[in-house]
Amino acid sequence: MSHQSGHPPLKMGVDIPNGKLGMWLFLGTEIMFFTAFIGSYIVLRIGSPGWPENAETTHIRIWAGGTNTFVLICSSVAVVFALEGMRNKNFDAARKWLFVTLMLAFVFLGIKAFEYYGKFEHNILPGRIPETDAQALNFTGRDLMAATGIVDATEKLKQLESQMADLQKQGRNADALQKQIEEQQKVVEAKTPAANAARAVNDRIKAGTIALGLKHEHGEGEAATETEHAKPTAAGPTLVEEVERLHKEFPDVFGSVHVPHPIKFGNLFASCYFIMTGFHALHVLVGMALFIILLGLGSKLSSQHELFVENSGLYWHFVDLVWIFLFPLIYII
Amino acid sequence: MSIATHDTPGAHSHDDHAHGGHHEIGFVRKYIFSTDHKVIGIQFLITTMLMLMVGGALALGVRWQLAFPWQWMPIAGDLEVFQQQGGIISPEFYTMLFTMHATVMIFLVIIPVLAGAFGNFLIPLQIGADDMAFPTLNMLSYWFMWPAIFCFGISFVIGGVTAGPAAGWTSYPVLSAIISAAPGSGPAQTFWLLAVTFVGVSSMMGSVNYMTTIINMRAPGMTLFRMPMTIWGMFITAILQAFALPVLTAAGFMVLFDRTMGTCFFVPAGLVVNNADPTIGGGQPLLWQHLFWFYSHPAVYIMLLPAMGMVSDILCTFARKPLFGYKPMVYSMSAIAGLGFIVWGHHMFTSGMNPALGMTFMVSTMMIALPSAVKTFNWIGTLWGGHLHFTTPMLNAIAFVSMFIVGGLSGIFMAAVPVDLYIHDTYFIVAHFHYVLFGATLFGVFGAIHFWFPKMFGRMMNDTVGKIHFVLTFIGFNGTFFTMHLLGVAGMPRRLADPYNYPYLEHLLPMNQFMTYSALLMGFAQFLLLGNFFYSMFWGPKCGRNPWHANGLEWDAPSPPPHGNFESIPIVYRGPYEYSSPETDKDYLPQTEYISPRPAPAPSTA
Amino acid sequence: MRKFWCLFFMFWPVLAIWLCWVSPANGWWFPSIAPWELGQQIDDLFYLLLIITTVVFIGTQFALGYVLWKGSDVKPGRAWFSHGSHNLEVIWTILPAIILLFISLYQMDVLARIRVMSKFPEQASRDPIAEVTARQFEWRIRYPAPGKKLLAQPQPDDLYTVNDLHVPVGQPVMIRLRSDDVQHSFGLPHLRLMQDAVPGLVIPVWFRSNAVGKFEIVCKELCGWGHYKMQGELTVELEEDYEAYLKALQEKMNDDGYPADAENAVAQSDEE
Amino acid sequence: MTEEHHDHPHVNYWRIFGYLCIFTVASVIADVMDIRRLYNLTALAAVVLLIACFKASYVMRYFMHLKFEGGWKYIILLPTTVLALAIPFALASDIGIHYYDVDVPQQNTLLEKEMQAADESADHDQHDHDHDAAEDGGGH
Repeated sequence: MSHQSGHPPLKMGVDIPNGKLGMWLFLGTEIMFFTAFIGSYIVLRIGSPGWPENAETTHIRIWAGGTNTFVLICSSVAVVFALEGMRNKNFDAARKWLFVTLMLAFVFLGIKAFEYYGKFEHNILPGRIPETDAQALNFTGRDLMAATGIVDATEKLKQLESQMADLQKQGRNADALQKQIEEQQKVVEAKTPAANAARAVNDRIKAGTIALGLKHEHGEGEAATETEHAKPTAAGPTLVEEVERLHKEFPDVFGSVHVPHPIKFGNLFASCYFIMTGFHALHVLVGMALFIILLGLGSKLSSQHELFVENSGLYWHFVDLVWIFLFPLIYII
Repeated sequence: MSIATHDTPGAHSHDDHAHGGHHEIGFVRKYIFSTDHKVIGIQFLITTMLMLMVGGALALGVRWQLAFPWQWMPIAGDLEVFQQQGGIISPEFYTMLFTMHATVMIFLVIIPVLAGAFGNFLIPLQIGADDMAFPTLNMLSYWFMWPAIFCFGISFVIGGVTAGPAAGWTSYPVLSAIISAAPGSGPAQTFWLLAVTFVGVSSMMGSVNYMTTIINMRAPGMTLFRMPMTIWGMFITAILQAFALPVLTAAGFMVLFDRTMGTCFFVPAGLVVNNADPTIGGGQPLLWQHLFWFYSHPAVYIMLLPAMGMVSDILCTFARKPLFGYKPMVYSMSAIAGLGFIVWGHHMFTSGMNPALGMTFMVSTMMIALPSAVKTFNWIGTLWGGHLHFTTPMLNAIAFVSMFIVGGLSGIFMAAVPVDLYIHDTYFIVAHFHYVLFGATLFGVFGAIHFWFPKMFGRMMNDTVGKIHFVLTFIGFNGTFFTMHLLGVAGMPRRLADPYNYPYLEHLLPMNQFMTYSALLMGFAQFLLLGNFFYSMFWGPKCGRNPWHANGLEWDAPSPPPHGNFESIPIVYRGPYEYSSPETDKDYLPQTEYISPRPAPAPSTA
Repeated sequence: MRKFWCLFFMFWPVLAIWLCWVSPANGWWFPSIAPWELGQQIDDLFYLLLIITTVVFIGTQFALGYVLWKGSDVKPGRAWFSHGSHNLEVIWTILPAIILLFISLYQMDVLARIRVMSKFPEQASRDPIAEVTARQFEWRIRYPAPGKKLLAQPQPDDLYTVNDLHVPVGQPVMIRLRSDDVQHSFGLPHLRLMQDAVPGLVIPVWFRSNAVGKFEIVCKELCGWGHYKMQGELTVELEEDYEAYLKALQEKMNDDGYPADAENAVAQSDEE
Repeated sequence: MTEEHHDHPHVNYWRIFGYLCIFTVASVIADVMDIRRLYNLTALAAVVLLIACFKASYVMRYFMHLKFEGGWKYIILLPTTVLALAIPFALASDIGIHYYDVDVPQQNTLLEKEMQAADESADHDQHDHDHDAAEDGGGH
């Protein structure tokens, strides 16, 4: 602080600026924040025998994680050089390195987004993963029916028809409505073949005469529990085969329905994966905002921002540190 | 709240101008979006006093139901929304009442009044700084309270007032994680969780600020062991908050996502809740309890340590005696903080926790009674041989000690697992934590309000009204809560809308009615405090810098202190509790007073 | 007026102790004598703690009252200028530490007997008497058919009741506690026992009652709006009554309006 | 460096960068080598977490300049580290290890225990009563 008025210059406390001390204390709280997530992940995982570990089932790609680790290390180096630049009063260099850091952060988020996209593609989302064969059957049956949209269409048709009946009772002109009904009938008709196919599958699921079957590409893995498998099944295509057939026959309708693929503890896995990487990505975004503020200063960047750069750097290194631990915990183990 | 006071001899003060022309700032910047720690402290204080009334009203609702179950509510029963349920407290509403009572009292009253109000007001003043380390952050930490209050408010009304968050303040999953488990509290519970997150962010900003300020901005000569106990209490509280709260915030996010996004950290698979589809999951409900209590047990000390510190200051001032055992007091506070992190499991003795953990936690919990005992003995030692002045702050501080003894001793029953098997979740627990949080902390806060009011506003509060308020509150408090111990021993579980369902509890109705009357008395007594506070704020008699003849640095600043606090940077020569020192003729010796080292006591010339 | 405050602070501990003294006579005390040895041991521990804490309570409160009384005299001179006493601090740290350590170690044995599964009575843990499943807002109880063992998977001949748990008197019994939905707590206040029912876990609880009678089962963990009415009943009865009860339950469950059906008879003869 | 930033001496950051890259590659190799199959998961976890700790220490010491800071770094970081490690350790004994039997669709330890017991007794006595019951139970 700026009080030099004849008092003895007795500075109490530690010999670093308040901002830096505050940043370190803040990082301490951040460590505890991530500890809660990572610690929960570790203990939940230990407590869940049969946790999905096979990369084929989880779609965890080590190359993506490894590349991202590399990207973050590079950005950490860049931000260190930015701070060096600030200290050497070489603000152009500092700006250059800050820009590099920001770009690397974009690359990181890009790879992260690509990974997330892969998870969405394979329906690896918390609350949507069947964990047993029975769940897989139910979910798929439900999804098949939902994909056809037949229920909504029929419902709408019925509504229109009852409106029509009302109008006719009152003896009013209902031509416009008639037209709507005809259109809706066409919609329903168009959906009917797919719906019938879906119903046929659903009937077999309800009757318990369909086996799940396994996706060929995935092998056995941790997919299905043995006891569930022993269910008496009638001869005939398995659900996997049925879905694959439907995909071919009605690519437009059932394209969004995923080939059933139970993953034991898959939901917990997805929950942990998304919360840890998600909050990490959020921290990356905050760090990027800091860099954007600094870069936005343009040529106004000067010595008075050195502490800002140093603190942003500390924060950014912390983000890197979290990833250093997330990488082995999620991608390798 | 006039900044220009009668005694500012140091008008040449450079501090005033170091802060960039505070003369020009308008009303909004000065009193609303102020970055001045004192204004923020007072903002926190007034907010929490209003919230205290809200929380108290909710408590009276709970007490009404316990004393007169399913009977028409006196005031609220007339309201339109209650008409459709016959003007009575429905079970859903009752559940919300105690949930919100605890929530408001803990998150919006006790934690902010200690750390927010008195922490803000006192830390820079008592360590001789001109403001907090990060004034803007400080302002934000106050204004992050409002989204929290807003979200809590929404969680009240979104279910149509008659229902709301209904999982208790502990919010145990699966009840809080699955919407169908408590259908009435669907979005309400979600807002509740959001609000807790905001409180978390606010407290986190505050605590980083306090730690930095206390570590790095002490006045020259203010070594760690010359800090007043208040500062020690605030410091340790800030540490606890900084390192325990993020865990709760994280856990809060987890349960929030469990509710809204289909994650399953706390939801096992295959639960059929309220005839809904079986849950999909794989998580474990006990995980929440661990994470929650990892914060919420230290939170009990967050809600106590600053009050302990403030009471130490008050006791010394009005006993005109140095604090008995300053260093043991500091060490015991630190011990409480350290042990506080490893005793969280005692809230879970009946929860299906591994018994080996239970035994470990039992020993550590027993041990945490030790520093509390040391503190109590030291307070009595402080009073021993003192010249007591029974002012309102002093009475409240003595009540703190007296009540804290009860709260501490009843805690031993809970720490003992076998006994806890019986009294867990009974009114014995309710009695225990009210003795700690109300009996101890709130009496400490009442004392602190009366004690530092002159510094805040430059005016005195009315002592007679203060004493009447104290007596009524004390009687009402003990009437309400001491009897709760007996209810607990009789086996009355907490959180029951109608305990008289159980034949073995039927005979407790008259007792409950007595408690409700006591609670009403206590509730109405608080209007005296509010009246006294707001009246004195404008019309109380003016006072000088040091009306209590106290030693702390804050009494060296004008009352109320201007922006920037001190006219010149104070230099600290000694600890804060040198009352009745033989070195001087006065019976107090301010920390800033320089005495040349002579064997004979010299008259001071400050 | 100064003495008034001393009396004020001394008066209330007296009142508190008086209240505790008269409360057993008024029914503000344990609901009944615990009908088994561990329950009585818990009570004994409670009384031990009560004695210790009462002594400390009286000691500290009256020390407080005493110093207030002494300090309230308006006397010339100054207060005692003292920064504390090292010896005193050591004494009043070590003494409570010993007492607290003693208390916590003294409790271990009772705790172990209640909670540690390997210390459960062998017979009780081998043959759990019933599975109690908590549900919003009732207790569902599943007994094995008479003469059979309780298995993890529900059996076709299992017997079911709601809120009505019967156990034989005088012998240790163990139940398996589960929850179907949220967390509940199986509380037997008369037996001084409580255990949360955690979703996903099967928690064994054992107890014994040496007295015949009916006791309330209380849900002690907030489980939703109907928490207050989640009330069950534990009936402790003579062995023969208990068996008769199971028989009656079995007959009631098998009674589908037709005479005893053949299939069941075959199934039973298989088991014999 | 000409200025007297005595507490921030020049560090060859590229060298640290090299170490970090080597460590990253090492942990990837640990994955490719399939230590999981060769030994077990714990060994893999130990190896890669150890590598992560090394990486973290390099980042903290050089990039975050902790090597050149005063004693305050211990006061802030040691308690934090202890707490951060304490949480998973304390929770592992309750959440990671189940003292009581688990009954969820993914896992039913009680049922497994019963089936195991039934198998053992079936080995001894084919006509044991338990055997029938276990078959009933297991058939689902």
